[in-house]
Amino acid sequence: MELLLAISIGILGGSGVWLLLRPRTYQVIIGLSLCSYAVNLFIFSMGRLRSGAAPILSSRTGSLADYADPLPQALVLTAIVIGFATTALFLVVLLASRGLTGTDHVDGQEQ
Amino acid sequence: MINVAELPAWAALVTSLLVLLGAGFTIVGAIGLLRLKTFYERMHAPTLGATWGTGGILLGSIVFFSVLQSRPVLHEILIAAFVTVTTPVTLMLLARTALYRDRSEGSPDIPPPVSANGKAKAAAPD
Amino acid sequence: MSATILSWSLLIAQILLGIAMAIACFRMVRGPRAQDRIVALDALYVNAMLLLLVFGMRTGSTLYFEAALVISILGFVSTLALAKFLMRGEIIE
Amino acid sequence: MDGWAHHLIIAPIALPLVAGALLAVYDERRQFLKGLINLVSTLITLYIAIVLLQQADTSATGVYLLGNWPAPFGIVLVLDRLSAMMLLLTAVLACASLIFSLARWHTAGSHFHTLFQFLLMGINGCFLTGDLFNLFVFFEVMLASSYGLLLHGSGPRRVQASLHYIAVNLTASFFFLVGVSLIYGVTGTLNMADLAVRIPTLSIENRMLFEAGAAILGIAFLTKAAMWPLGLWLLSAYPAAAAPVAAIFAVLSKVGVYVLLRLCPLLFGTPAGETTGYGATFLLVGGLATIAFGMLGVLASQAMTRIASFSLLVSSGTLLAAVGLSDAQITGGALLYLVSSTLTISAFFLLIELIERGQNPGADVIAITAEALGEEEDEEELKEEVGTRFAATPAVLGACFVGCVLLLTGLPPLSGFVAKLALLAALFAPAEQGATSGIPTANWVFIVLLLLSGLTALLALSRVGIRAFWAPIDAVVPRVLLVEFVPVVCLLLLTLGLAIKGGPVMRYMAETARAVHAPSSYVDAVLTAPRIPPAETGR
Amino acid sequence: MSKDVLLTILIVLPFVGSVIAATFRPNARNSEAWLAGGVALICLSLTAFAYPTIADGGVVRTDVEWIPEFGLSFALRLDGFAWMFAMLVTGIGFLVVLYARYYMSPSDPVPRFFSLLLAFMGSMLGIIIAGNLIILVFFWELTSIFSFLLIGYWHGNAGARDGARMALLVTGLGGFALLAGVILIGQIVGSYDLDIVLASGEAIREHSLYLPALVLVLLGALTKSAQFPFHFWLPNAMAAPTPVSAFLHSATMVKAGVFLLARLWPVMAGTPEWFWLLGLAGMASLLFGAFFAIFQHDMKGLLAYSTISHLGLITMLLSLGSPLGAVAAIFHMMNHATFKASLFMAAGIIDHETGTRDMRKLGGLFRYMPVTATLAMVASAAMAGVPLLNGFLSKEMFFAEAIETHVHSVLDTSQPYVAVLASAFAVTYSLRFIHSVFFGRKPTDLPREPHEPPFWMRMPSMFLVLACLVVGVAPAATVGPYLYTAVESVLGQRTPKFSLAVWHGFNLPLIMSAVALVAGALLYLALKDYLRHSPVGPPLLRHVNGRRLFERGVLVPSLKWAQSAQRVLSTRRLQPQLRILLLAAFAAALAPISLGSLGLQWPDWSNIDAVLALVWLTGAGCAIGAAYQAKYHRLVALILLGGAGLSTCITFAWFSAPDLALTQLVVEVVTTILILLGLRWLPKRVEDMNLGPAPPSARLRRSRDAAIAFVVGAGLATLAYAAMMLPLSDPISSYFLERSYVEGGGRNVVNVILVDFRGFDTMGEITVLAAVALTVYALLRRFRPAPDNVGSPEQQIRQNAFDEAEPDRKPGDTIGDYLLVPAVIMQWLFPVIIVLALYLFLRGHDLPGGGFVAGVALATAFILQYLASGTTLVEDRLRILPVNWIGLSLLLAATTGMASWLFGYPFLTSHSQYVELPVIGAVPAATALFFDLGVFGLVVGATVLMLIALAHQSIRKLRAARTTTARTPEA
Amino acid sequence: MSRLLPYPLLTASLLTMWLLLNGLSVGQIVLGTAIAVMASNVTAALQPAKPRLRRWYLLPKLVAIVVVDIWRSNLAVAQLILRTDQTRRVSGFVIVPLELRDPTGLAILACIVTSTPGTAWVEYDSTQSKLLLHVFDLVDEAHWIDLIKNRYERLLLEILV
Ligand code: NA
Ligand code: NA
Repeated sequence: MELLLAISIGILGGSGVWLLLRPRTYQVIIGLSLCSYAVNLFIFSMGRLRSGAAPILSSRTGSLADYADPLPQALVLTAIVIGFATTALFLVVLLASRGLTGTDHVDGQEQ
Repeated sequence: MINVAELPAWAALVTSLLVLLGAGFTIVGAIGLLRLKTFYERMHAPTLGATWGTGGILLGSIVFFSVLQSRPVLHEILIAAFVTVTTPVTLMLLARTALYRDRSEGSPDIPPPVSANGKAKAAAPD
Repeated sequence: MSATILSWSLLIAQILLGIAMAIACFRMVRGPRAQDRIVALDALYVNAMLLLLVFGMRTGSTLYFEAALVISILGFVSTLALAKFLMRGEIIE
Repeated sequence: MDGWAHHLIIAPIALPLVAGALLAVYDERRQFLKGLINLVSTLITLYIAIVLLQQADTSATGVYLLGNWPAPFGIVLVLDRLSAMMLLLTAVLACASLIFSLARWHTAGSHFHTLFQFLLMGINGCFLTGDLFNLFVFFEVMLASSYGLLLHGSGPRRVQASLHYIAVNLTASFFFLVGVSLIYGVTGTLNMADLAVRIPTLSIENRMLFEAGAAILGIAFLTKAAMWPLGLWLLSAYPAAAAPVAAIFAVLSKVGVYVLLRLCPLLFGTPAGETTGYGATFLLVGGLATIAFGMLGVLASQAMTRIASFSLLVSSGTLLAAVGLSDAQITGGALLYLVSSTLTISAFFLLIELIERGQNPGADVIAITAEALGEEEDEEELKEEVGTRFAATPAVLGACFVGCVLLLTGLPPLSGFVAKLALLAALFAPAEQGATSGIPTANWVFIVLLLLSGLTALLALSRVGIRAFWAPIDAVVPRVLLVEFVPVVCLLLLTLGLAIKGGPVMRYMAETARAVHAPSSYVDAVLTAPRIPPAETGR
Repeated sequence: MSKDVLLTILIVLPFVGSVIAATFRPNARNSEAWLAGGVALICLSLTAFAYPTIADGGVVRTDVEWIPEFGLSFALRLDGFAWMFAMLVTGIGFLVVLYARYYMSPSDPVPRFFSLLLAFMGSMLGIIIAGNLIILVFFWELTSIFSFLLIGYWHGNAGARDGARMALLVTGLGGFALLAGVILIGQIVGSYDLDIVLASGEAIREHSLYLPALVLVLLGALTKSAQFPFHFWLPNAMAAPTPVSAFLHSATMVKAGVFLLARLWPVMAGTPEWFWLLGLAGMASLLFGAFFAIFQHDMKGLLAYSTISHLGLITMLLSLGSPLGAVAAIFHMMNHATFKASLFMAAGIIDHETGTRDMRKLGGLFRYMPVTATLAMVASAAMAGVPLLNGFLSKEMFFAEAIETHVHSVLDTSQPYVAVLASAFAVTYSLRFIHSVFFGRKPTDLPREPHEPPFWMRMPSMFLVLACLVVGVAPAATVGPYLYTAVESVLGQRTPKFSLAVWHGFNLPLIMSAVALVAGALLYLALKDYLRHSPVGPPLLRHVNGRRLFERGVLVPSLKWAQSAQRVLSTRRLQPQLRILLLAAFAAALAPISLGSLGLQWPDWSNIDAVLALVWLTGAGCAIGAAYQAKYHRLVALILLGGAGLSTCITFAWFSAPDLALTQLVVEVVTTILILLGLRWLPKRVEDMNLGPAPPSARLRRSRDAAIAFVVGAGLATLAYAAMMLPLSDPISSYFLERSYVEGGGRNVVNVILVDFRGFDTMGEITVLAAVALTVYALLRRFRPAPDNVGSPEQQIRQNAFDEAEPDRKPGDTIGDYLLVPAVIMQWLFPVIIVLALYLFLRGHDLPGGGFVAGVALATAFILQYLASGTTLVEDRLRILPVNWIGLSLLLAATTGMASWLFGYPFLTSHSQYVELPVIGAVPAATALFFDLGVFGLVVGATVLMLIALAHQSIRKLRAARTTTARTPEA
Repeated sequence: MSRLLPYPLLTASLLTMWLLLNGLSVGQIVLGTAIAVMASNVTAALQPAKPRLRRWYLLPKLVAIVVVDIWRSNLAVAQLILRTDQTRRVSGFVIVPLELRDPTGLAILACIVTSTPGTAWVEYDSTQSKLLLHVFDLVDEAHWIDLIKNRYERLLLEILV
């Protein structure tokens, strides 16, 4: 499973990076989204993979033997929220840039 | 998977049947999505998954968890209700959209607007 | 025995759903028209929801129910918006 | 530290948070009230920063266990001399740029005050936190508000610059996340002090992954610290920012430096086993390259804002190279340089706007209002032609400009000279007592670049200064409000004060540097900080 | 008054005077002069008052601790040498102030002039009496700055600006070098204290760092003293007001360099390096300065080159390393100051009275201003080295030293000849200075009718000429003891015997003098007519123009080359920046891994779940498809992005993260809507089918980017795989699992981490959201769409046109019918989603859910209504006020955090317990719930604000037309 | 009462939903009621059209018919999809004139038609009250018109008003 997830992370990240390097703002924002999926999965994978062991306690205390590592999950949640916020911001900035410069090239002018 | 063994045999069989039924309808719908030739035909295919595909699996889930937890677990009904209400919305909007796009491109075999009379038909495709 | 049947059925069901997802993905990538892709995305949502439900049964856990519930009620919002965008060029007027 | 005083550590974060939230509630039409709330909050933050500085200087490392969870499990805030110094620096810059903005800039767009307070919260959080992921969060708070502030006033140039700034910083944030999570995935902890303890025990495979994570993290910090060639974003972002925004941004790039200064000795200090000194050479070379690049840029620039931005690069490069040399004496000098150069560039950004207002009266205002008026009837307008034409305005502006030149070139009598002196003295000092090897080549290169950077600044600044102050025949006396002069003059006076009080200041810096390079007390303080006994829970 | 207070006053008084002077009215010439003159006179008297103490080798010291960390104290120190210089500076300073009172025109802004002059005097005094090398450099740099400001005093004149800048840059360069050199000396000696340094000559000369230190110090001294090859700034500095030249370029600024050389002579002189470096520079300056001086037409230009030459003489004397050379150097410093200051004043008077300084235009002025002419003649004679004047005495000493052998070398051998030649040149230019101005034809086209200046303007020059004369006639009786004191303080035990007599007998130096006088006079006769009409500069070297060289060699390249280098080394384009960033990160990650093997074991293929593989087949297909389609088919890319997100969501669920799956889902939905809202404002992009294959450059660029994408992706995958394969030992998260329920009061450990263990992260995270939402709002208030997006989208235009054309339809019917049925369903879903949101919120602490998910869900409910009914209709019926949601929720979260202070606990300490309620029974209540409520509200506010602010752009035109007063999203 | 409960049926449904999600207990009933009342009051602000159920007891009948019809259509469409020869089947559009004009009724009808595999609601024209239907297996146009009008529309007209 680890290999599968790692490859998935790589594909998401690679696609995202490819788009990040494109000249159109829209490509960049899609790239940022794909990268953030990749990064979120990456963070998540740092807690190692456990199936069917959601960290929701069924007794008073639990241990890592029975539950998946909750910390990376919490980190991913924070990262998702921040990623969402920054995507929104980037979108609005690219719209403003498009409105003010008349082009959707990342540099505000066609090369 | 820990709990699966605790399930009585009848319940296990019923669940299996229902789940396979649901999954079967869903995959048939998917095949339709793959095989059918026009958009309007393909549009029908996913409804298999959204109706009895979902229904089968939800019923399976109800049986499974109700028996497992020895109490009626019915919240799956909500999913059924929501899917029944929401999937058509998307489909009818999409169908109308497709009609508009096809009309504006002048595709053949597309019915004219329901309300259009002759003059408008020639002037505006939609 | 029945447990084996059940776990096999669940696995087969999951695989079928997975194939259905892959097909939907094919339709999304292939098109040919935007409406085809949106229908496929909608189907993908439904398939994913079913996959989560079966997964819940496979692990004997109801923890994934909410995710399925949320797909069933909110998943259509994005496909709806996509459809409206195609029709009107703008989603909120 | 008992009672309420103990909670003072979190005040630099909590106060701006509350003030910012409060400011968001008030309508844009209540600008005066908003300005007042912001000012009061910023002044209190300044006061708290002073108190904290004294506290850090006199008592042991202060540790604040958030949520009363012990380290390394919960998040901790750590107050030592270094963080206290950075807090004070930030508070000073904040006061200056806020007062400056109250003359006219704060009305150039919506929610300036809220974003300003959030920015303070973010910066202060970065300085105080002892947790790697929490650092990321505060980085993001800082960045998110900085995006808003950079866009403040709108206009094509700012928007375009912001687009690049955001894209680069988002990418860097990805690296931050990858780095932090990889470090967690290898060490199992996020607490910086705990990391210092765990690193020496890592197995070989783990250590390699840890180093990879640290290196990726380092790229994120270096991007923020604007190391060449990762810091090119700064050159379009800072000149585009509104003057008070650029002034407070002067400290943003120092956050990256701060983090490196904090983490390098902590994670790669002497007890770190095999990883000791990791990446130091890279920092050194990168820093030197950044100085050289910044120097060239200063030389090549015709516009003052660009000179200021390139000077910021020079300053960053100097600090990075100093961090790379990882020597307590050099760090001491570098800290003084950090404070001095940040104050300088901040004052310079403020001053430039006043100077350019005279050269091209109203142009800036018109550009901004045109953006505003092109659209909506309900847009706020900048108060046009703010300020009075004082007869002494050109003289004061000229004197302030000379002050900035002295600081940027490292000429006496302001603190720029003392800072350069401190760095040079440390660089010339043989690292090991009794070493016959003399001065290492790296130090020589550093020295030459340091001197040359002063000279190039002199070359460029004299060029633009002459053009601005001496060449124009029909120069218009710019309209400048007193509140716009006050922050510039105060910042410059502060640098004079730093020079005059060079003794105690340098003692503080040296103590700080010593503590930074011997982080065991930091680690002990964090890991042994007692939690307040929890009350009986209902379960 | 104690002597150390004296030093403090000496240094502080000029600066205080400077500040006061700056505050006077612009036309206050008299009061400025009184003030400045008073300050100079007091300083002069104070210095004189200190003489008894230093007369027999004593030293006055004062020490104020400054930065003990570097052994740096603000030390002042007055010995004989410093005393001599201080007398010169304050004395000539006083005379210059007096002169300037009459020289400056009433229209000049005099406060600046006198203020700067006083500050300069203070700085110069600082150099002289510094008792610490760093303090010396400190004041050294100040003189550079003030001289810049003084030279550029008349900044309306381009020459003044350029001259000032050149002086600043050259002396600034020297200053930086000097600082480095001085620090190096300090490191060698272990102290910057002058007394200690002066006592450590041996150690310095023998240290391995002697050469670098020497080079750096000489750079400082030679630039300051305008010595070859740094001499070129001085002639250009003549654009300064003449009093400035008289002060700076005779007695002070340029003397600082040779002062320093003399000061450090005991510790640094005597080595071959010293001899060669200084000797060459001095000799070149001496010879070329004199030669160039002949061919200047500007009186001040001539004096400037003469100054270079005379300072070259001093430098050469110091280079010899012999005590007698040092004596001659010190003596000549004094003499040169007197006659040169007087000559500058004379040149200024002539300029002032005639309006020109061009010697080609001047002539026959003797009959108009005989007194001035006489004074100038005497001073010129001193400059030329005519017997019975002070210049003669030091020149004789120079000749005597030149014929002495010091170091066997070409340089040493050539010295006598060069000395005579340069002296001959000096005679020539001195003669020219006098003859062409005061004699010969009467000038015809002078700007003004010349006459004698006021007495008090002549007086300073008169005083100085008198000094030249008196010293020249009776040196031993007048200047002798003071010179001895000065020399002794420099040379200490090595002080030689020397006699200050006018007549030393008929010896070689005397012959050399005579030869020089005769040769110089003959040369002048030969050149007289040529010089009357020639262009500026000597015949062959006319094009060797220092200023042009400086501009073409330093200023222009510094700009041009730096600009091109900067262009190469940086970019303003985004893509290269991102490329660099990505490659840097890749390289950074690779560096440690290349050191050894990661011990990756070959994966166990049977371990791969077929279902998840299918899910990721989907995800990867969507991701790659999105990457492929994002350029021309934006909507398709967005759809595919949704697919990739869904795969991510299933993965989270698969590996035990139901909370993440939920969050990913709701964020997915909102992101899609957000981007769709934005898509409307992007330009249409149609794939041009006729475009042939891409050009090779584009293909190359794409392959390169594809390679970067591949390596970064592969790197990320490798890191993830490697880390996942390693066991994680003792992570801090086990603590959370143990305490989540017991101390945090919740079963959902992830949620307890978010709102309790690491609630502080969440606090920051919602602040980010708030900041972004407010930024979005602020930016969109100023939003201006591109022209091609202003109108309605094409679809709407067509559909409305159709409605228009049909007789029984009205515009809007198409959209009305389109949404007729969906809108009903969407409306009824509103309360359902509200209930769902509350459900997700309330269970969050124990089960998957929580404030964030609930908040986004609720926001979606609002958006759904906007989608169904349009902005106008919804906002007529619902008041959402998202900004208030943001502010108040953030306040709630913060207040919850601070509430724990009341109980003596740190920020965000939570408390949880069961509350017994009637009928309902025990209800779990944790303070963390309030915090989560803050999160919930903030997320609702922020999400709604962003989406609605975007949605509002579509109706802006409409709204503007209606001139409604409603404010954007609060409406 | 009507101010507190503007849409009693909605409130009841929401309460049911709440209880389905949270399980049945006194506490949940109290909480669920409060939430349901609150949510329906917020909804009232949107002023959705208020459907009038005249013969609500016919609803179960409708549901039963629909469930069975969907089941049958599922089987039928599944067969059609899996059939190797797709060319034999003809699909096409049918125009159905409708008497039902109540938006809620139309919404229910649309859900039924679209949920049923094989038929899809494509376009509705409010001015002429005509519905354009797409039928997957169009053998007889009249059959489909009859199905919609007699099997669903009539029942709906009976239930609503
Ligand atoms: Na019509
Ligand atoms: Na259907």
